[in-house]
Amino acid sequence: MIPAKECVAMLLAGGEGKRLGPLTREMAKPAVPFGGKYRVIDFTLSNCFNSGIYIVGVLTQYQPLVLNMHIGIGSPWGLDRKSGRVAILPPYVDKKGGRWYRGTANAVYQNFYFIDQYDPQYVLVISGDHIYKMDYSKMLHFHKEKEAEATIAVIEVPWEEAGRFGIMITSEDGRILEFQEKPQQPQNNLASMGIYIFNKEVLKKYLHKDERNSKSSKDFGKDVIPMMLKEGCRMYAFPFRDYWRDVGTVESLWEANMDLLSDKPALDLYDRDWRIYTVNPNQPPHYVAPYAHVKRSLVNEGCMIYGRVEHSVLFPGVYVGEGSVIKDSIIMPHARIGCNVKIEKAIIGEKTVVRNFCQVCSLEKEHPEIILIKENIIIPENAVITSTVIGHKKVN
Amino acid sequence: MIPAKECVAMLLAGGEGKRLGPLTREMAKPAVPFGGKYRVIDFTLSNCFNSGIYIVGVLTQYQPLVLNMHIGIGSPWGLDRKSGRVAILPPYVDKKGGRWYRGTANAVYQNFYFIDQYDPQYVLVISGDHIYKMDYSKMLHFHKEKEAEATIAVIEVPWEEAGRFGIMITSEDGRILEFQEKPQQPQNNLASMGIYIFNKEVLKKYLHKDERNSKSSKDFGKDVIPMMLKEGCRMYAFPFRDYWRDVGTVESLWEANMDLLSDKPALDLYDRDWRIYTVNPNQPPHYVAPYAHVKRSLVNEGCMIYGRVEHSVLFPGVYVGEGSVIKDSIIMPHARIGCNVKIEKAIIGEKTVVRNFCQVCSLEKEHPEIILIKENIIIPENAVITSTVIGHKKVN
Amino acid sequence: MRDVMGVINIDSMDEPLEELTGTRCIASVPFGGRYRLVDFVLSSMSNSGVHNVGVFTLNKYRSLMDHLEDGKSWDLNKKEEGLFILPPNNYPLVNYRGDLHNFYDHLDYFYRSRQKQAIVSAGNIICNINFSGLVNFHRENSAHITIFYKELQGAGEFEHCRKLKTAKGGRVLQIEEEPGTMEDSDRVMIEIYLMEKALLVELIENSTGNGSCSLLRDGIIKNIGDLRVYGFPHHGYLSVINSVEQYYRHSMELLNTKIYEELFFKHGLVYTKVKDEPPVKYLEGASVSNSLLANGCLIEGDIQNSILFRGVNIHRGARVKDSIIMQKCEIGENAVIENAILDKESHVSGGRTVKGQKNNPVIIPKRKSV
Amino acid sequence: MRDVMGVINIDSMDEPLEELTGTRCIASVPFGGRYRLVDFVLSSMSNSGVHNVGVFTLNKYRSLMDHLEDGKSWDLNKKEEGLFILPPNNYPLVNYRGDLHNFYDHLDYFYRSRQKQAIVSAGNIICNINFSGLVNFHRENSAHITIFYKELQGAGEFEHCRKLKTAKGGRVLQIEEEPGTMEDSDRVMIEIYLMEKALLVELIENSTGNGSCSLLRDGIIKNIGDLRVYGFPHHGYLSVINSVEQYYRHSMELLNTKIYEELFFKHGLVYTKVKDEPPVKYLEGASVSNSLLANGCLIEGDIQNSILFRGVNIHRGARVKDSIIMQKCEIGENAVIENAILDKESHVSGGRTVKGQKNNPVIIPKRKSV
Repeated sequence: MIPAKECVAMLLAGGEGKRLGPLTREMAKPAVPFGGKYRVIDFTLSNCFNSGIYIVGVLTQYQPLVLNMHIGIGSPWGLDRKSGRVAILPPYVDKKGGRWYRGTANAVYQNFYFIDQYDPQYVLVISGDHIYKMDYSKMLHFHKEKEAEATIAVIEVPWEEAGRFGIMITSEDGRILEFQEKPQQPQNNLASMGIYIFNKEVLKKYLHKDERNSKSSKDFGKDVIPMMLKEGCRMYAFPFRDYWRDVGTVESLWEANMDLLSDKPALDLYDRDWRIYTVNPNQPPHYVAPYAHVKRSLVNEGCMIYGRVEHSVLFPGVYVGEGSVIKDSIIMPHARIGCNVKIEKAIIGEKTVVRNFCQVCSLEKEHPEIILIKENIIIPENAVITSTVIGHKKVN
Repeated sequence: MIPAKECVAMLLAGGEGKRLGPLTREMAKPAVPFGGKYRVIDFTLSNCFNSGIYIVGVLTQYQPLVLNMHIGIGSPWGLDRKSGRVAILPPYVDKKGGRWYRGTANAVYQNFYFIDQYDPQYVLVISGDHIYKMDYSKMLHFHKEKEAEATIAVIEVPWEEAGRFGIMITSEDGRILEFQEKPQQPQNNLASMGIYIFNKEVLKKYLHKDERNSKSSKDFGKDVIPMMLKEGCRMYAFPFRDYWRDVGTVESLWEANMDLLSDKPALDLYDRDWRIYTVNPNQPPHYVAPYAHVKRSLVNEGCMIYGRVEHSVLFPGVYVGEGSVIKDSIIMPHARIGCNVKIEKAIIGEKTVVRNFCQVCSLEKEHPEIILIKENIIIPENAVITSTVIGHKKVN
Repeated sequence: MRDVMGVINIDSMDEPLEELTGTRCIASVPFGGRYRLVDFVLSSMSNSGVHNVGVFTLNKYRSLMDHLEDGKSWDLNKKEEGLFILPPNNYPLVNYRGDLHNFYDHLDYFYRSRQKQAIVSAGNIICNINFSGLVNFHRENSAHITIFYKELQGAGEFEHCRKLKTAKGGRVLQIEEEPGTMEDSDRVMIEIYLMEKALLVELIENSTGNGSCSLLRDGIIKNIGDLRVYGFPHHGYLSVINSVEQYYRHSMELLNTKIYEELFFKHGLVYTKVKDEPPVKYLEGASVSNSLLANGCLIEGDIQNSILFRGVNIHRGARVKDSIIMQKCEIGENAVIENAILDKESHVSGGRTVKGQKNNPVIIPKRKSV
Repeated sequence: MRDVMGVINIDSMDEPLEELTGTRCIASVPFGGRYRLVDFVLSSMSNSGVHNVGVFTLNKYRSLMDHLEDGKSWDLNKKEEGLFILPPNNYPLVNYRGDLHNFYDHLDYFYRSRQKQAIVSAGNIICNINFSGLVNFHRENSAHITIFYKELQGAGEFEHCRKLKTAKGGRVLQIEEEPGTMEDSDRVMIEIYLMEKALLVELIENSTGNGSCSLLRDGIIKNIGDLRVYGFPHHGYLSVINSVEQYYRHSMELLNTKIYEELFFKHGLVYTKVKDEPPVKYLEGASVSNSLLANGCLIEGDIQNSILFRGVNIHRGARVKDSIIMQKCEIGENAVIENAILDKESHVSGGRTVKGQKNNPVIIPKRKSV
């Protein structure tokens, strides 16, 4: 267990998540629902608690209300304690005026006074966009053992995808020799996970330096890390070999949900020694009717299922009528699916109503696209939906 | 008791409080400490709870960290409940980009989605800048009885000061006929307290209208209220006859503190039927030494007093050394006053150290100015301070 | 409702539900997949706007305390008021003579409470009621006491409950002193009643001198001629749990979705202590029909007409039928469970069979391995 | 400290502090202006990093429950672990034979707790200790049990406490079976000791068969030859409250600012249940000297060498000397209080005098009017 003030976490939660389309129209990417119960940020917050890191600054900027309400003072994650706390850190106005966050590094720079309050030796910088379970105290242990100034968590990615990541070239003992941001010809397949531990004073120095550089985009990956490497900082790569997913696109979000449905998923939500916490809904047990059929699925409380649910994820309070078939889909809280509806490879938004005899599935059979139906709308009887439904208009 | 969703409160807490000088260098005006234990905003938050209004949106913009930490999820005021909540509403970025609040009306306009969530009939708009105890449910009752579209709380002010306020001209039954913002020749002495109840739909309509008016400064008092009057809205003045103070200047803040020290103050903090809640410090009982002397003062827990304290307000954890005399002053939390120090009519900032044999008092005897000494500094031995000490420099 | 307080009166030291009440009082018996019996009345009070509830309990109340904590889950952790658990001040209880005895120990709680009326309720009633109808009726009649009653529809309902007779207008003329003695009435009294707090306090204060210490028997029934006692019909779903047979039957009633929807949603949610459990996971071999499942379950077997509490693990090939499986039970591969109630954390090994009889379920006690 | 749990053992049914323990167990007796006795050990545990504390209590523990609530005030309301109040499962306690008896009722709590060692403490000890020294010493010596002791400085200290003898290196050779029988030692055992949880569980499990049910007497003292029992000296301030005389004397010691600062600040804050009270208000007639005052008091009179709890009201001309005035007492105009302990909410009318003797204070019971 890390003593309270050894390490403070700064959690970047301001991401707009443009590629998630309508899912992030009214909330930031870390607030997107996941896994039948959670929001994406629950994984990093639970990791903090389970790693014994109790002081977490959450940097928000884009559509923060859902996130603010969700996080509160951190009670669901056990972070509302005398020796720790969650602080939401939105952009603000001071005597010098108001400044929006201009990049991940700038967001931390603007809130360095928050870190200084606790005078920690180390600062953990993480983002609320990824699904994974990781014991940060082990990474901190590694960081101290290596006497590093900065440590970056890395994961092996398939060579053919390496070009999409920040790639590390390391020496045998893990020291980072070179960093290539999205290289066209990657020389390695160790990708940065966007999880950093810095010695506080080192971080402070380089954030100040980066701030003064007018050409910098104020980003950790693009600007701060390369500058530190160039100036010869002692930086190490901490290898991570477990499940880790960026859920930045509709496809990756859908896939990460589907990953949970295998009999022995790489990410185990049922492990009592590393629980994922979230705000608990208060709904009765879900009901499965006599002729219903549920297989390879996650189903939350408050659902009522009269139809077939296969290989799907149902959030709380979902209703599935008789004769309906739901397959390879994600149904958000309190959506209501009528009778004899067919839904395949779709994401149905919160509280949306899909009336009887609708069909929601792509015409493409080989590699169907994921169909997204936005929240709070009504799909009328007999509608046939073959592609994503967004915008304010109701289908007719 | 008002049912949860009849009325939602929007609390304006973004004020910079320029005239409070160093007191608001690192916090918004509503966060300024008051009365030996409280922050200014505690009065409005406690009023909400005591009036049975459990849904409160707090609009912040200027230096919000202290305020955010203080408010949390509203537990100290009993507002962290299933049927109610406090939501901090900072400026944010959405698909259209980020917009700072451009005035009180604009701040509420930008967060109208928050109000709409609860679909209340009425919206109470208050600000976190004033010291008073008021039962908003009585004002709401008045509003309903008058079938008003908007109700404004008013208080009689001395005629000679009326020019500093927004002044109401009313008919006999309280209907507002005319509104004069800071009139040079006031025709009445009924001043607006900046407390409004609106029918939600009416408010929505006029906020939209005001928003489209490019000449408007987006302020309730200057723009929205006059426009509504001009268009013939049914608006009433709700008379308030109790204690009410704006603590927007150093003088008024000091005076409102001193008001608490009379034997029967107009504002009673000890009334168990209308408690003022705040975050409780956890400090032992305060200690008064054998030859100490304390009179007409408020003293909080954790203080240790060896000297003389007269007609002063001491926040938690203040130390007053032997032979020292403190008079007509406000000493903020954990300030340490050495031995044989003299302090008169001063405000000493949080954690500031005043060493032995210092003198802090104005040279002016008739109408001495209030001396402000900022937080976290050290006043060295034998220093003589005759005027406000701000800025980063330490006195020597 | 600002003027109404709640009193939940758990006035029984014996074991009406056999092993299920072996180490817990009846109010804390698990029910409906994630609740305990007390949750229903407590949530009804909270949802109706009652802010001050005293839970009077005699013994075996540790699980109740663990469950209720500070009342926060029922929105009852308020400034000044909230939820109070009130056990007798002094043990042994050998001299215990009735609920007024325990109330007397806590007279200061009644003095301190500002409310003018009290809803007094037993702790074994399954319902979801908005009490404002009762309160309005009570005030309109200037009643001293107003009691819920149900019209009997068929035989076998509301066993062990007292019957009552009312006049036109609702005035209660008579209540059975001993259940089962009144032939000519089909109205049963539900042990939820509203009474003037001043009267309640008076009855408590007067209870010491003599041996008469039962609020209902000695305070109300005996004085029925002197008091304005009214009856108020309850029309919605309601059941009383006084035996294992009733427990089993009324549990299974939840599989009727009309009752499920009325009980859990109609007058607001039923609150309980939340637990951090993931959603239920259905694996390849799962086959579930006409059942309720709470979060945290892992299902690989066959489940019919059953209720599964949180965190139950049903292994491949196991078959569960007409049963109630409480929290964190584990049913091994190919085990067969029928007509059974498995208390918390019990464990049935692979291949074993646990079978009770229809309407006479077998009970497997807490933490037992079979 | 992750491997250490806390056990607060309130093992007494009688009334060591006379009226002050009339309706409350000793651990919940108010102390020091705003605390209760249990706060000191509980805060020490919490500040030392102990996350799992069980409070074992026999009877009269309602005020303790009200006080401790869910443990949040001591930072003990954690996910999974936290604070547990553990009264006996079954009353009457006529068959109660000792603390192991109560522990036995809650064996599952010990099984479930993941920690390897337990700090076992009485509930009547005033201290502020960081336990990491004790834990390190215990582990270095591979001890089974490590017990705090104090070197006696003068007569009259630590009455009713057992003495012990240690060898060089700290091994405990002997502990008094009956206090007052060991002449040749000036080391007193403090009832705070660290022990291996496995040993504790073994002692509990073995306690049923025979009549030996005291952890200290039957479990530790009798087996001292077979166990690695070590003594660990405590050098800071510490007092044990076993009588009204000790209660009064050790309360007054808080007016010594050296003790005040050590107890309240040196090893972290002492936590207690917070109350929403305004600061103390000194009015025109106030004159206060050498006293402690908690928030919410209104002072118009004269106070010397006294301790005032929260919300006390001292009217004009009243004089309070060498006294302890608990929460919400009211002292009327010109009343005189000397050498007295006023329990909560008691009231002294104008002009009345309440005087005890030096070192033998008079006690005014809770809610009494004089």
